[in-house]
Amino acid sequence: EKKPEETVTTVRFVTWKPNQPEVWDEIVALFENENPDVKIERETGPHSSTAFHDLLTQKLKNRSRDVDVFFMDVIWPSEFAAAGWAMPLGELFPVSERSAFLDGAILANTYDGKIYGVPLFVDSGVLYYRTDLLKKYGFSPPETWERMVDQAASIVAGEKKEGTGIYGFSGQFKQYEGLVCNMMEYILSNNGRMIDPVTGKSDLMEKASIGAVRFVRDRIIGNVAPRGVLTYQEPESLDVFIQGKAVFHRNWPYAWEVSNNPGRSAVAGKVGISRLPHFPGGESHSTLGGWQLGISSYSENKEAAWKFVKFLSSERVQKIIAVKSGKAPTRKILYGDREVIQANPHFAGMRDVFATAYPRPRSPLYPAISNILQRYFSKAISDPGSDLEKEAEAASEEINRIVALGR
Amino acid sequence: MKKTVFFLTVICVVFFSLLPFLWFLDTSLKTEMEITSIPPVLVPDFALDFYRSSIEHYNLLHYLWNSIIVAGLSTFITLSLSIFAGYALARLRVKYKGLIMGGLLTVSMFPQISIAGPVWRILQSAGWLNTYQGLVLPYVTLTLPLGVWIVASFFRELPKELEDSAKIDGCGHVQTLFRIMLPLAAPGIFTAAILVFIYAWNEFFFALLIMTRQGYQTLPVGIALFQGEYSLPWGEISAASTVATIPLVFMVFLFQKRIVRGLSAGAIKG
Amino acid sequence: MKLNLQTRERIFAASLIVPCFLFVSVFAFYPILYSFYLSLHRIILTLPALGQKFVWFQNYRQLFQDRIALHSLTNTLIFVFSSTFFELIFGLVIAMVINRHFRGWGVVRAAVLVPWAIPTVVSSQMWRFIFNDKYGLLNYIAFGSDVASYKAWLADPLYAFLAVIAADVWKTSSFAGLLILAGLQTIPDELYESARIDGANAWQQFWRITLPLLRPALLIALLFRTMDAFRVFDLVFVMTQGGPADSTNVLQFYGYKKIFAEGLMGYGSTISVLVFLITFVIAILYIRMIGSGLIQEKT
Amino acid sequence: MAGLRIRNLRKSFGGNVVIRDISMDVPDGEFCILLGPSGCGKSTILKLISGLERQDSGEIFIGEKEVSELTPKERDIAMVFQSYALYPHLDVYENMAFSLKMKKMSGQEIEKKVRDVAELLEIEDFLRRKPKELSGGQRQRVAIGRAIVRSPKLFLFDEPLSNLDAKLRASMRVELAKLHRKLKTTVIYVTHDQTEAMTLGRKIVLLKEGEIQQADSPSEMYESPANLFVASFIGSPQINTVEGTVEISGKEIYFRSSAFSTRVEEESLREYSGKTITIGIRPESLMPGGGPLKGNIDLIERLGSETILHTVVGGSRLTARILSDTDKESGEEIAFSLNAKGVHFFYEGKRVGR
Amino acid sequence: MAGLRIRNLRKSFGGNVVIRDISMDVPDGEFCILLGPSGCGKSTILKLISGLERQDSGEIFIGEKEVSELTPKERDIAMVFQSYALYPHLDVYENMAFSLKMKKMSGQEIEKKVRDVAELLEIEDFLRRKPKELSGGQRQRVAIGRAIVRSPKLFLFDEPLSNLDAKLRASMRVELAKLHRKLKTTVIYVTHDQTEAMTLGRKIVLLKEGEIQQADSPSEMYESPANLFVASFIGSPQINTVEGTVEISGKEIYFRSSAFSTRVEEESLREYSGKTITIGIRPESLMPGGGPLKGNIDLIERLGSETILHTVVGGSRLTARILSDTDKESGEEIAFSLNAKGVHFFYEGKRVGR
Ligand SMILES: Nc1ncnc2c1ncn2[C@@H]1O[C@H](COP(=O)(O)OP(=O)(O)OP(=O)(O)O)[C@@H](O)[C@H]1O
Ligand SMILES: Nc1ncnc2c1ncn2[C@@H]1O[C@H](COP(=O)(O)OP(=O)(O)OP(=O)(O)O)[C@@H](O)[C@H]1O
Ligand SMILES: [Mg+2]
Ligand SMILES: [Mg+2]
Repeated sequence: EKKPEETVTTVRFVTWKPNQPEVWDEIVALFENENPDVKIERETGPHSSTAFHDLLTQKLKNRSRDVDVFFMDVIWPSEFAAAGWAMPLGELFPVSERSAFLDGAILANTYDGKIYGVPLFVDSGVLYYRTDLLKKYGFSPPETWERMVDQAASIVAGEKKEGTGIYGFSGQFKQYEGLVCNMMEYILSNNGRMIDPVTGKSDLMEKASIGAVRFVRDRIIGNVAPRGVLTYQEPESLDVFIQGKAVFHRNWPYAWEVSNNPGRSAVAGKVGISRLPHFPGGESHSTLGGWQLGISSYSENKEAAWKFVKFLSSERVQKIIAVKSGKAPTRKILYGDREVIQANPHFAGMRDVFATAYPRPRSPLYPAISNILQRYFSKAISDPGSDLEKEAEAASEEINRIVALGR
Repeated sequence: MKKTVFFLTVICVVFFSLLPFLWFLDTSLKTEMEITSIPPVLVPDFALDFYRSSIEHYNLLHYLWNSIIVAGLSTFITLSLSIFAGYALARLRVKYKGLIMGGLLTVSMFPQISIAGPVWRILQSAGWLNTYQGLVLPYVTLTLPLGVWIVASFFRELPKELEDSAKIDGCGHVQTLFRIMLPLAAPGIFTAAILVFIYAWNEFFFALLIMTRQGYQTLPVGIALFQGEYSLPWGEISAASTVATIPLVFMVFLFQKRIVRGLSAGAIKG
Repeated sequence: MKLNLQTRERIFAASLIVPCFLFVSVFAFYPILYSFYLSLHRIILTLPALGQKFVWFQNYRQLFQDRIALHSLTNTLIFVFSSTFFELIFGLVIAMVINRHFRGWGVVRAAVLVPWAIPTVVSSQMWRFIFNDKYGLLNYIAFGSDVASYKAWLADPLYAFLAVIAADVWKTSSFAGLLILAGLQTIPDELYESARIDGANAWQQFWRITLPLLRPALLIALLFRTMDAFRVFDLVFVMTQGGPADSTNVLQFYGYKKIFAEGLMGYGSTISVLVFLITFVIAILYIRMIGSGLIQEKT
Repeated sequence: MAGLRIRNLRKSFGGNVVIRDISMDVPDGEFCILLGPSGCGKSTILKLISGLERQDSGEIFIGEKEVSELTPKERDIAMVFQSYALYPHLDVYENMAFSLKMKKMSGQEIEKKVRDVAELLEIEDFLRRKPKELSGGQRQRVAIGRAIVRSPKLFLFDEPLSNLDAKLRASMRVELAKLHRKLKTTVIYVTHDQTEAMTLGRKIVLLKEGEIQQADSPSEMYESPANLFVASFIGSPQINTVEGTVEISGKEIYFRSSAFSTRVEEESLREYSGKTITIGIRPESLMPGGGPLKGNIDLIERLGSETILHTVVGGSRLTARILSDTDKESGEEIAFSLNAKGVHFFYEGKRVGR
Repeated sequence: MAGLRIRNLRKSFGGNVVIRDISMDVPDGEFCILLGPSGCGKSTILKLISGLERQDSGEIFIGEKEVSELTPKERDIAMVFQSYALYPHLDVYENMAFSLKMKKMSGQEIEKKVRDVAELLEIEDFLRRKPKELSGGQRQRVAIGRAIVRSPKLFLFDEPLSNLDAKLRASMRVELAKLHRKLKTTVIYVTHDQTEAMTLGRKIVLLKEGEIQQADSPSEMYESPANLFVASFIGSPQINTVEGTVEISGKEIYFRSSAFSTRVEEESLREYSGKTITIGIRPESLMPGGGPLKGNIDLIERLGSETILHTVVGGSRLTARILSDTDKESGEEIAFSLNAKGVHFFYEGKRVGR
């Protein structure tokens, strides 16, 4: 009677609570069907990236045997690689295979020349807008941030006259990782930079960087966006948008599905999507987000684990995910797939967005760096009277000190 | 006139004490629409949707079960140890009694952060992260001072003559403890048990560090990390919070006298 | 040979205390020392390759240059002082109210205990909900249905800080009240009767009798609350995560972030030690005062 | 200084009647004792007089003034509590000065008054000590000093000596008596200790369950108790009581009980012929050395200056008290005669005759 | 049953010497009283005897056996505490049965013993009540019953009556004396109440600061106190003491003090000629009605059966006690003669003569 245990390997998959649990149930069932010798045991963590990170890293620090396969946010592979938590995939995931994936996504999984994760889906910031309102006031989707702010302001004023309370914009500005994503988009699109990719030193004090931050502080927070955005993560900001209380909304692609779902959204069918605006003279840049699959170095079932990772990242499964839960796939080819595009018409124009999406600084010390960035941005944008140069300088010093630690 | 002012103060105090809880209770019984409505709906729909949903989608029952196990075990172990140590410290010749009591008191005041790292490492090397014992052991440690102090202070209040009498009647130390002291200190022990239970039920910091697997997380951790996709699931949060709070509210209403006594014994009498 | 009676008692007593002692040693005293040991090292969990390097007091030097740490310390201190201050005031009111006997007295006392009993995480969520910028009760109370002027309380550095204090004061005033009540109940009625006959009115009775006699109880409540306020974590974790702009960052939360989120075990331990030292000093004060309080009681 | 007049005072606490219709007069300057068993309402009467509680009905006059509507402050009285009720956080001087400060008296005046009283009570040396640094007797003095310093119209004492040990109590008792002689302020003094009552009071008001049983001078009360309760309450060892019937045999009147029979010289008993009455015999009125009461000695208590004989006479226990020692031993027979001075008769609780 | 022998007992608590070298013998069956002021070490001696504390040095024999190394359990004694120390969670029956159960006696035997004792003490009716449902006197009885039921070798009583009120105390005292007559077990009885000591004990051991002052029968102690402490401790009102010098004038011996001078018939004083001695006069030995002690009455306390006169004689306060009332009033003059029986002389604290 011991037999079934001997033949069936259990792969423990640490995931977060998915948007559509049924899609994942289906995928796992499919896998288990095809591989009767492997059983998938899922453990779901919190949906918040930070909380999920804390949970996962504690398991890994613990060398816990109950992790085989796990999700990694796009910023984690360096950390996980340096810490020795994620297994280098090397031969299993040869260069030839990698070329089928989006370049930015592969880059994000590379640390010190080795690859540590397989990108499963990508995210990047996009701008949602209310087609009905823009049309009503005769606007087209804004190219620059200035335009967006102006459009938002006139729409808010116009709607107010008609007695409808509405905000101009909602995004994610709480002191957490998402704040770094949002702010990076402003900085990059002003030709600024947060961290020098070569030296790892801070570039926050550059004029362009500071200018972008100042714009957010003076023109967005408390103006077109309510001050409440300072407490918003994705769910809260999306909530405002789908309740019809915001003209523009910055979010990840997943919001498309939700905001067009009449069961959940008050603005279904009235939502448009476009690239993020930029500053005059800059170029639109989104922050690369997305989730990777990694395998724990401490896993006792690496073979079965890889089997599962390979299955999940395969074209057909990515397609299922893309079609059924609206996540943007990492395999380039799927952006030409009819079914995918049919289910997610907005993907058609997004391939470029994804292709040019910019990863956040890659460093095993990124969590510490990110905390400094979060602090700096939060401080900078929530206090209208703050001395940005001074704050930036202080933050830079700290970042440089942290970076020096790793040397 | 004086009376009116007094009763107004009483009403104010009671109102403010209960308001947030009642508001959350109210919220948990509303529907999704009612939660966000302005002006707020006072009389809810009494829909139990959020309870159902927090059980089905948010593992509420798991959290509840874990909390019961962890708090129950901690209470049991802490009290067993407290009875022995409390008796010895209250009644027997012990060297450095003051030092021991003072040391215990200091422990109860340790900020969690100052021991968190090492405790975590100890549990890690024992392989006890994400196990019940992994959380119960620190809880026992942190609640022991409280338990010992309260139990000892109750023991100390029992007349010394009773014990002398028992000894002359032929009891050894152990018999004296179990046949005479224990039954008499039962109210004190019960008091300590309530307080320890409440502590363990409410503790968050260590639960957050040690219980990283959802299957082992306790209610506070569950409630703190509740997060949905589209909006914060306030309905579910309030439902889970109500579930976490109701037992305590019951305890408070049933045992308020003991709790007050225990707290002041722990604090003032020391 | 038979052991001497007293020796036997000593051995028995020791055997009762040892288990308790073991727990406390392993999970409290040893960790404190270990924290100190760690704080003298550079340990970065995410860079195990760097190993565990002994760096003397470098971490401490760094700590005193760490703006955020100092800021968190300031926040913590302000938080501690303001929350304990208000807790004592409200605690005094609560104590005076429940010190009287009237019908329904038990219910009132229990109601007052409710905030104390509620898990901090839950009360944090409650207050976060009450302070919500879109449908929070506070906004409704302050602005009615005028949704446009609703404030995002937790988005404002000052308001967020006040909100955390308010939540803490709400939760722990009743505890302070109970400690003060214990002191109130030791004041014999005769003193008030005597004062009335001596011609003191209610106000004079309060200032000249109640307050001076409550001093020990107030001090104890003060210290107890101070110690506890230093450990604030749950509130910040749930309500603000230290934001906005670090306005609610406190030492314990900062240390947690350093050790467990950023993996800076060595540096984070420095913060652990700092927090410990601060509370230890207060604890010593506290124990001394209890000690002298006890002596006073006996004579 | 002023007398006290109380008329038809009633007070109940939540349905529980504690004072039922009490009237009494205390002339100016008198030392009046309220005596009675625990719970009989003594403290309550003081509280009503002082205004700490409000009576349900009845009137209280201090001097000529009806004070029921006045606050304690306005009644101008002083009270000394059993627990002294010294303010623990104030030193002796401040304790004594407290009420004067409340009256907004000038510092100099206060200083003078306090010093005078401190001298009178011989507590000048510890004016700067806190109450807890004083002995019981010293505390008691301070409490009294605090009362005196105000020169009130009326002193109320609520068992001021009962926290002291026997010796100190005896000496404080004497001091109190002398103090009163000096100050001549009206005093209402509560106690449940009969020795205190007998020695201190000009007049004793004996209470039971909120009713006055007898109000009289100490010796009157001992020698002519109004009823059985008074007779039993006053006197130690307690009065011996035996039930029996009155029998008339010609000119002579006999008291007959199962324990003994004796002829009595009490003409007023004649009308109770055949009825059941109670005889009360003070222990010192049982005189050994032959007589109609024959019994056995059960136990002898030798107290040095006096001897108590516990005897059984015809089944009834009788206690006798003699001033000398006796050569008898337990178990021996003994016979008593009665000294009419300490013999009383009660019919249905009330005293009969004389 | 057994006697008690103590030899050179010493005990200190943390440097504070509480018992200094005490030796005493209590013959089998005797009722021995340990008397002394509070804190003199009475309870400590009982604890040493019972084995609840261990002496620093010295030996304790119960019967012929040295018990120092035995646990309380093995010493076979019973103890009654001031607070009764009844187990509140057990009913009367269980309280009494407790020690027998500990001895693993059979249920039947226990039942019989408990019933017998309950009958003896007249507490059969509330065997099923919990201690808190009993009155003070009943509790006291149960506590005694619990001690008796074991038939121990030795009874230890630690102020068993001091929690009772005066009346109950008096009657329990009598009962205890009778009970001892019946059981004849050796009793060591601690009290600080001299009345109790005088009435109950065959032998009183008077302690002060851990040392025996005198061990004697009650009347011996009253009539021949070994020293000034004993003389002052025993007797109420307290003995009057006056310091003075001895003067020899031919055959006659005079005691002269600033207060008064009187001739004394005490030959042994001759050798103290010119030295300062203390005279002690029992209050009842001051006989009013003319004599060498002339003074004024300060205060009269009339206690009904006796009268206490507080007087000042030549600057010294003297208290006299007379059995009758007096027609004198405070302030009047009075003169006393001395009754030699109650007059003692002390030189450097020790008694001189007779
Ligand atoms: N505030 C009160 N509320 C209710 N009942 C009271 C109150 N004060 C006194 N009593 C009751 O009134 C009765 C008389 O009380 P009081 O204190 O006057 O007795 P006392 O004669 O002074 O007795 P003691 O000698 O024990 O002091 C008692 O039965 C007591 O229980
Ligand atoms: N366990 C102890 N530790 C320290 N000192 C003690 C202890 N027990 C008694 N003492 C001290 O020993 C002395 C004698 O105490 P003990 O109880 O024998 O007095 P006592 O004569 O029984 O007095 P009381 O009449 O008040 O009961 C006291 O000064 C007391 O403070
Ligand atoms: Mg009273
Ligand atoms: Mg004693």
